[in-house]
Amino acid sequence: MLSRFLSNDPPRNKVLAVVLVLLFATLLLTPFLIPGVKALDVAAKILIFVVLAASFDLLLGYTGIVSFAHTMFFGIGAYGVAIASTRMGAGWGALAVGLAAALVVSFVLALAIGLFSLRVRAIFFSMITLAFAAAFQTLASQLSDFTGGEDGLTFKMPEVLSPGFKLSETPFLGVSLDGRLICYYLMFVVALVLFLAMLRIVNSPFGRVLQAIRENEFRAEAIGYRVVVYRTVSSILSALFATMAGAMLSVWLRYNGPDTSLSFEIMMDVLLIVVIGGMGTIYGAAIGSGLFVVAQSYLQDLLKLASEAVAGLPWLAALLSPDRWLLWLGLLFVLSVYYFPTGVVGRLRAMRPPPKPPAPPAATPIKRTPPLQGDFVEN
Amino acid sequence: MKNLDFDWMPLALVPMLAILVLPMIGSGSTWVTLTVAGLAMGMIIFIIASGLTLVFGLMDVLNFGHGVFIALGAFVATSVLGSMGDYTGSSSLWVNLMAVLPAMVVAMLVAGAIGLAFERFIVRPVYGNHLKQILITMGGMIIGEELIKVIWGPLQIPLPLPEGMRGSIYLGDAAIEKYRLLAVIVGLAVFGGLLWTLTRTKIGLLIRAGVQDREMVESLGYRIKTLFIGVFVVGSALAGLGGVMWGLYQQNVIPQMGAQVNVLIFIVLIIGGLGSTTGALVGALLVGLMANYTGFLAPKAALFSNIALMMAILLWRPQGVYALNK
Amino acid sequence: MNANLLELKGVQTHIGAYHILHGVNLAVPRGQLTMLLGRNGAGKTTTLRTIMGLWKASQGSVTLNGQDITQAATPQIAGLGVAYVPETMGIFADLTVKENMLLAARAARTAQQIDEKRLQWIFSLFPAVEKFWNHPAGKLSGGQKQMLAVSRAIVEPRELLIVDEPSKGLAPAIINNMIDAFAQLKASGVTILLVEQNINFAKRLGDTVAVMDNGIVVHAGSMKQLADDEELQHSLLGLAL
Amino acid sequence: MKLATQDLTIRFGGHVAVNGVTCSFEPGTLTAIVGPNGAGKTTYFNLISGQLKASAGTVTLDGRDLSGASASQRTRAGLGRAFQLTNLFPRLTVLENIRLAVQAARSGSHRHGLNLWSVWSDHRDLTERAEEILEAVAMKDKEDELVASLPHGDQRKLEVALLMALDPGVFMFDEPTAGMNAAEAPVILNLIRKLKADKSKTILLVEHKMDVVRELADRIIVLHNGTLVADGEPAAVIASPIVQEAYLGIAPEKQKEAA
Amino acid sequence: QAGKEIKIAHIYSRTGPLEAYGKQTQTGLMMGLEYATGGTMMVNGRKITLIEKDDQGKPDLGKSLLATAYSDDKVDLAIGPTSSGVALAMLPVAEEYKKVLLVEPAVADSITGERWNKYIFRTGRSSSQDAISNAVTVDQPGTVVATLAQDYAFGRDGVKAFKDAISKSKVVHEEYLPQNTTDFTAGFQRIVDKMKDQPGRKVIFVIWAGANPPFAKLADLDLKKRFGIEVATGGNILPAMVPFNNFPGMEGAAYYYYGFSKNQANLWLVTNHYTRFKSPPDFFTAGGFSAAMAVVEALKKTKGDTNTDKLITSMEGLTFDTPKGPMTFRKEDHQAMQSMYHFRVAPGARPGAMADLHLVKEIKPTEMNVPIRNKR
Ligand SMILES: Nc1ncnc2c1ncn2[C@@H]1O[C@H](COP(=O)(O)OP(=O)(O)OP(=O)(O)O)[C@@H](O)[C@H]1O
Ligand SMILES: Nc1ncnc2c1ncn2[C@@H]1O[C@H](COP(=O)(O)OP(=O)(O)OP(=O)(O)O)[C@@H](O)[C@H]1O
Ligand SMILES: [Mg+2]
Ligand SMILES: [Mg+2]
Repeated sequence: MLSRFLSNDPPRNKVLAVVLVLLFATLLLTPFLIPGVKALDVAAKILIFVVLAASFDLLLGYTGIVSFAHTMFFGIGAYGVAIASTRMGAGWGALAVGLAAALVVSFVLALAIGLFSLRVRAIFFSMITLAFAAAFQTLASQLSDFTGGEDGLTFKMPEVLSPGFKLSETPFLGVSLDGRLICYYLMFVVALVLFLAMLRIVNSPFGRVLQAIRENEFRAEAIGYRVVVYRTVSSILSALFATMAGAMLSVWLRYNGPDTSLSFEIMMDVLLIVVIGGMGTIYGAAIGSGLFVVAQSYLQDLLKLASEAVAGLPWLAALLSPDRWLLWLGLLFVLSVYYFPTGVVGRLRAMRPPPKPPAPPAATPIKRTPPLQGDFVEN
Repeated sequence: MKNLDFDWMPLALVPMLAILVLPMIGSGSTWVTLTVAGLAMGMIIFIIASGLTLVFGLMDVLNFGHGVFIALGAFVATSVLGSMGDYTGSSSLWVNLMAVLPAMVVAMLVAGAIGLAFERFIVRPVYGNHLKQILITMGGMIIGEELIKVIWGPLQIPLPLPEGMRGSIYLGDAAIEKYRLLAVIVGLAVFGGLLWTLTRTKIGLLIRAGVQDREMVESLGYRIKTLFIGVFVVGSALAGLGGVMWGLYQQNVIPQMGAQVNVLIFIVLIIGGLGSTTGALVGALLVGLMANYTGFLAPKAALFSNIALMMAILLWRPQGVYALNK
Repeated sequence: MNANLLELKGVQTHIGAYHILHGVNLAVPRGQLTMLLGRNGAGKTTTLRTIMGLWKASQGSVTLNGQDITQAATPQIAGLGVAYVPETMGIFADLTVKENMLLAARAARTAQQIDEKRLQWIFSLFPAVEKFWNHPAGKLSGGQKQMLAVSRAIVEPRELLIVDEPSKGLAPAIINNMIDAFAQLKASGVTILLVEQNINFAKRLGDTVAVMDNGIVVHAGSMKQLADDEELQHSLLGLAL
Repeated sequence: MKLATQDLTIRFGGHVAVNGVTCSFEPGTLTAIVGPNGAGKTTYFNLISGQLKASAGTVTLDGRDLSGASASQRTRAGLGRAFQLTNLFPRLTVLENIRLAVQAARSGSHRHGLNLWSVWSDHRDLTERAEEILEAVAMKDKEDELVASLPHGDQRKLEVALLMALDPGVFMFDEPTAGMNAAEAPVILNLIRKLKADKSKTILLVEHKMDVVRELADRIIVLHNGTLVADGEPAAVIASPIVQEAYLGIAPEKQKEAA
Repeated sequence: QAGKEIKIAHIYSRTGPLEAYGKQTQTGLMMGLEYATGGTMMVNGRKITLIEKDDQGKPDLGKSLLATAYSDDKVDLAIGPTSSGVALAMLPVAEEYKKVLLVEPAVADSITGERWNKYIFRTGRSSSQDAISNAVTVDQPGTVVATLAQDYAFGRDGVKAFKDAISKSKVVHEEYLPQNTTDFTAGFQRIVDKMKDQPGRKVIFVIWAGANPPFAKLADLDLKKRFGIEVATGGNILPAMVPFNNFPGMEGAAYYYYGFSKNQANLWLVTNHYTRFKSPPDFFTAGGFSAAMAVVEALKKTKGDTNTDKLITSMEGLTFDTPKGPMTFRKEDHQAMQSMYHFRVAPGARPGAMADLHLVKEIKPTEMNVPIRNKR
């Protein structure tokens, strides 16, 4: 039964399974386990990034397309909800209209980009998307009448999802049952459903063909798959999921601006999450998001403690200054590509015992999945 | 090389574009100002992009961290020039060069040295894998930028142009900044040097072969590792030089300047055909001109002029103007 | 001076977590042509790569001319006078045939400096190399690439020539040329280590022979002895030559 | 299926790699294509299977003109092809490689086409068929290994197995046994023999090993400098002076058995 | 309540693009608290604790940090942030938690304009104050003006406010360039084409935020000599004003320059800043200092009571001392009314050196008619 939910793609490793269950349980119970606004914010951000990173994994890990324009779709989702809620006033109607419009825009753009990607070399494509994403962000801030420019948009959500709304006056297990809580659980359910849907897609026959295309596009075409169609469908799907993640972001923050949903930094975060978690595994997106968002949110606090501890050594203290948290994030970045080329999931899965006893006595290969290598960009 | 029948079309694009816009601009002096400024700007862009072209074209390494070396070069220049106030303060160009040249040399040395470490610790493990290159060099970029902040502080630092290089030369109503002329000279020198090394020596060949099959080149008896390091160091040094040129042009430097020019450089490289030196030059000149022409004719569109140019070129030649044999 | 130019003693090689060679002992006598035979996956290619330093032996030793090269870097080994034609040919697809040859000629700095006589000799053996001199090597046909790969290895004189399945994909006429080439090289004193599946090749050229299976050398001796002993052939190679 | 080419030609710059080849291939026959290196054999295959676009001429399959069709369309129409240089999905397992081909073969029916929502592992039929094929090439024991770690010979076998899995009407083999051990090659040759026995399949084989050609071929065509220079019974073609000289490299005076 | 500490959150860009600004504010804030409490950090027996938070210049993060500060850290009031975008995102949070947010130094007019709520106060200057004071320096009869600004909300709003504020001169051309422009040739050429044949005094008024201002390039063109075109602009942080030296004699209006004000607070600030940091205090240091003085003054007035309503009542109309002289929170929109400075770049200024500004005139709050834009 559970296996069906997971589309017969179970974690395949005990530790991994435990980690995933822990993550699931923590996210489910965050409001009760760790009280406070910050914890809930962090948990919600994890939920959003799980969806966003998984959608990117669909593109990167499964289809082998490196696009830096992914946050563009994230932004479209966020702006869809933001603009609709600003113009139409708070309400479910605005949410629905905003999301629908965003999905349509994303669909069209993703289709265009998907078709364009076939004309140019893969590596060009990555760099072009980089330029595109930058231009799109500028565009968003230029159309200030519409998007609120650099300052962004602040808006309200339907009453039930607002902090002001109280389900009951008496707190439950010490947690006040307000609109924030309802909003969080709404996000939780949506994220879970989207995540399982993506897991299903990559484990469908379609998903396998994507992997084949990633591995050897030429041969996939030669055995009869219309690579163009598969690629484009995959780009569109991934864009739509990203759009939904963007909508979630808007619902949660009740704010959106160019830096919040379109910045290159988010793109980097997503890349890093997918890499840390393990490309081409979907589960990696969940674990990566959990690790990364927590690290990002508490890194500065941690560094503060560390730099106070080494206050005697000014040189080290300067490096450990909380202001230089990006330095450490960058280091994390490099080290994870260095030491975790297959990500956490890849590492854990590689630890599983050999599937079969070694065949001939002379050649005794300890079979283990070699790290994913080769070039996703080219091919 | 294969330039038996050299393809002149892309090079011809540059004058073609300039002639095409002449009637649109109308005033001759304005056209001269814009064209000369655009070409010179193109040269500056070429200088900052040349290192990356080299590294990408020869080693197939997509260094997203290239910008760090540009910023580094610029910051080193602030330190060097800052300590040579007597030379920069003079209004004689030659005395100024006494300060600027050492600044360039030091910047190139420092950038080259850091490039050595960058190659060793960041790039070497990911040769042959573009995705990992992108990821790890991005990480390197973040680290580099933060380290610059640790050393020089997060503030912008002024990098004033030496006295003698300020001001403009006037041709009737048309004004041409002196500094841009200097940039043209430096740019041509870089271009000539690169072209010579790549086409007239075996080194270029060897490295191109090394990208395709490293093991085979080693089996033929060449120390490809050393060569790769060398190329990377030269590429970084060129970025350092570009940083000095760019910093002096902007007259102030910020730690983020590397990241800021990254997209621009990429556009130039794509137009040029990723790794072709001549292509990068053509790309840079086109970008420089386009920015000025659209900036004058339709400023609203200027923002997207680079991207539009890139798309147009790719529709014409999907591999860029001078595609390497791939 | 040792009679064997190249000697492998108890060489073990791992590729990642896989243990491929389990103690290879192999002697390549100076001035002779040694055939290395064995079924697919026996470890022939791995042995050659280990000799070239492309994979490092975890145990055992490789000596060339009495010098231990077990841990030497590939360029260094090549510098000692070893030419290698890998199984995958290692053609630089983006470079022209000429440039491919120029790179193989270490002493030459331009194509004009390649030894003209030797070049003509190569052209006579492998006409395609001359015909496509200025073409990108990637556009050559499978067999033409194979010719180029061998041509590169012999463009300058080397003491030891290591070749991995040179005849695969070649037309019979060209195979004959190649056999001639190796015979002429041998006559000029070059030591050759050859991996082949082509029986004619083995029979017509081999002086000594070693047969591998499962990562070790299971038989070593003279070619003549193996050629004459059909039973041995059956037990070692699963067929008669 | 009946395959035919009419005046098939391709030029690379000034070089005519395949020059006006007109030829047709009947079901139930195995045609061997021989010729010196660079004669245009692989290029001819590329033109038929759609990897290259012809400068002139047509390719028809059972009378249907495929000249404008893409490679994947031609495969779906029933043209199957194995490559001279191994061309597989290196980081998937052996089984997965074959299963993908089986799935491709069946993607005509809606069940396996753009199927986004069913679970891959539920398609038992695909797995079973794939395992059957692996059995046939004696590679069942290696089904969980990554293709990248297989020795060269096994990769060649897999290349052929992939074609079997596609089960096309026309089989095109480009030197299927190159680099394969003499002890292993029979597995492949037996497979080809079995296909031949089927009588409904059209088989094209490029091969340099004359003993193999002699044994399997019903007919031989010879390409030389891109042109079709001989066509007919194996014995007659092999004996023809052009083959003896240009291909086998035997001077006319001492014509004796080579190979 | 007495004895319990007073918790104040300072949310600013410790990192991110505005790091340099944010850090100045923090320094100023700490020095201001020290100065205002006579070094005790106590008001009415209650100790002031400052909690610092880094918004990294990200509005979403700022919003969440402010909520955390109000709810998890239980601060009594918050100060910040550096960027306008972050501030605008924060405004509703103050309303939600019914706690005071003292905005410093974000400038957007809408903070005390249409997006304002009653929990919002601002010690920093608003865009209007900037524009109006600048207009004073340029606005003379017979002057024609071309504006040069970045093409985004900040630039366009700035130009609009400037145009609203001038009455005697005329804007003949508005040039907007992309935010990250590096090559100004085309833009300059357009301005020159428009201006060169105009009669009277000709001024290019520049509104430019960020690191690559056009001043040095403008200077290279020698416009004054060739076409009689002058350049004017507003003040900035010290490193950003280095290029001003290209234009000896250039005029404009500044928010703060360490040498301009001679009051007690500023003297203390300048001396102490010099001794501690070997450099003069800058723009945002003064801002942070002022914010601290406002808070302490308000708390003194409530006798240390941090009840939000009491704080608001005490702050409305409150006049407090700052390094820029007295400021007053206007009742209507809680904007601090303050002096600005009409400056002139020293005639002998040398390019590349630190900006050397001379005070022309202090523009008193009464001389600026700053419109009230909020709906109360
Ligand atoms: N990169 C690799 N990773 C893992 N295993 C490998 C790798 N390359 C080869 N092997 C394994 O090493 C063993 C020996 O391979 P090798 O290529 O040396 O065989 P060979 O004798 O050259 O065979 P062939 O005649 O097919 O070329 C095989 O079992 C193969 O699976
Ligand atoms: N894309 C291409 N561009 C230019 N020339 C090409 C291209 N492809 C093939 N050729 C040329 O066409 C000729 C025919 O090549 P092809 O690969 O068809 O030969 P082949 O008969 O298969 O030879 P082999 O037996 O060696 O595999 C060769 O001379 C080759 O150089
Ligand atoms: Mg082998
Ligand atoms: Mg062929």
